[in-house]
Amino acid sequence: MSETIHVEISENPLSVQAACDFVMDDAHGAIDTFIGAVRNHHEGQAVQGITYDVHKGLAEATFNDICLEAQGFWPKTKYYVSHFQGELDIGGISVIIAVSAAHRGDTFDACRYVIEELKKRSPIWKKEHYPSGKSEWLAGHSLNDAADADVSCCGKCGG
Amino acid sequence: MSETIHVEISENPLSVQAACDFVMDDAHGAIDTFIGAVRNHHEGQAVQGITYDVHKGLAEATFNDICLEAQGFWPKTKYYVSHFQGELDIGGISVIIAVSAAHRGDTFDACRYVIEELKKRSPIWKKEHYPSGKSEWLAGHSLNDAADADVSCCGKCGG
Amino acid sequence: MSEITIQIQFYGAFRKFGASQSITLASGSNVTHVKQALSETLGALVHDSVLANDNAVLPNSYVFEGDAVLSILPPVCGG
Amino acid sequence: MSEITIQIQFYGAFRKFGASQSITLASGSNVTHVKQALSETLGALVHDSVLANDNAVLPNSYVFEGDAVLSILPPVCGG
Repeated sequence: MSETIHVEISENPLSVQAACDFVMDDAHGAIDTFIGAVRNHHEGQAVQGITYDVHKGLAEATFNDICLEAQGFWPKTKYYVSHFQGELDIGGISVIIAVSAAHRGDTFDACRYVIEELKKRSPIWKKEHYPSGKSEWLAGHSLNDAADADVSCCGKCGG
Repeated sequence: MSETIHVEISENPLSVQAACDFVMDDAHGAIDTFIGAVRNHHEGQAVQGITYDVHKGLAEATFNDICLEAQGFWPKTKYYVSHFQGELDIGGISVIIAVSAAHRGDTFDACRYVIEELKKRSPIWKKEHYPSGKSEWLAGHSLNDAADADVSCCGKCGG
Repeated sequence: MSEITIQIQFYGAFRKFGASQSITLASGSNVTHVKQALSETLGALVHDSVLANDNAVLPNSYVFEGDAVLSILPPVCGG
Repeated sequence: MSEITIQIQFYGAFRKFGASQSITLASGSNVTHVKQALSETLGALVHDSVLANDNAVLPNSYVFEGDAVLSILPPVCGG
């Protein structure tokens, strides 16, 4: 059987074509991709760029967990998830997710699931850089829920 | 103001990179793309390829109408819609839609809207080719609703 | 009453009848009249189909005063 | 009671404290004890953070019997 999940943290520019090439499958008629890019504003403030800090091993394990869960909800789907680590200017690509399936409904739903879970659960942090020269780590989602749970009970703890 | 909608019927291979390049925008942090590909099966039957017949002028006008409607529902979004005309083997790309917005929710919702409307309303027809050597035009969505409406009343009639 | 010639271009399942067909009707005929005339040679699929010019699908009440080039569009399935 | 050394690697907002910090605790300490010790130098953000090894986030009741290398993960915001 060919691989159905590819996950990676990359310090090189991400490629939407590579994402699509991986999930292409003779039995699949639909691909949905989500691409995150650095915007020039955030909550009303001008932004010049973002630095992404990543716990690479745990992040890749979390991506893999999320894709496996998604394959439970949407069987026979394929996944490519790549997240950037390092500094990006405006327009730089921070994340690419591609999902393929026989039919389009599954691809939209599964791709949305992966990006929502990735944002809540992946050990990744953003530092925004402002025109003033200042920069700031953004607030985010606490992973405490995972730590409060028993080791073997939750499936959400990245283990 | 830069263009916010690009639509086309193409006889050349479609490019997801071109789609993303068009919708990229410094103010947009999210892109959702939908890609349709020729599957090796349809309703339990093996398929070898598909020929796409298109009324080019009307199809492009319909794509443009759909994108304008979507910009009404999801303001400040950008659209790239390209559909193939001609013969494709298994894995060939029949349609690429890319939508960008400041935030991801709009891109998923608007992209889904465009593909659903495109399938119901665009003057495009599929002829499936089977391993037996036979081929068949597929049944589809009648455009009669558009013709039943008054010329000026519906906004759905491609006019 | 004067006569007009309407050329109908074929797409999809109608391509088995060739690229197009011309019919002659009384001036003042509407889309419904054209479809009735076409159904004699093209069959029942005409009733699930619509007529269009290069800009829009034409409503059934749309009237032709002169010659025209139209397309007949069977049920669609793009994507 | 024997002592153990736990090295804590920093990410995100904790990087202002450097790349890592080592603390010494009694063997048998758990994640909650480690976080209490860390909060003295790293501040209140520790309470919204979790400890992880290279495979998983560790539950608060997870016990350390020997030396360990961990990471402290502040609230996340990838994507």
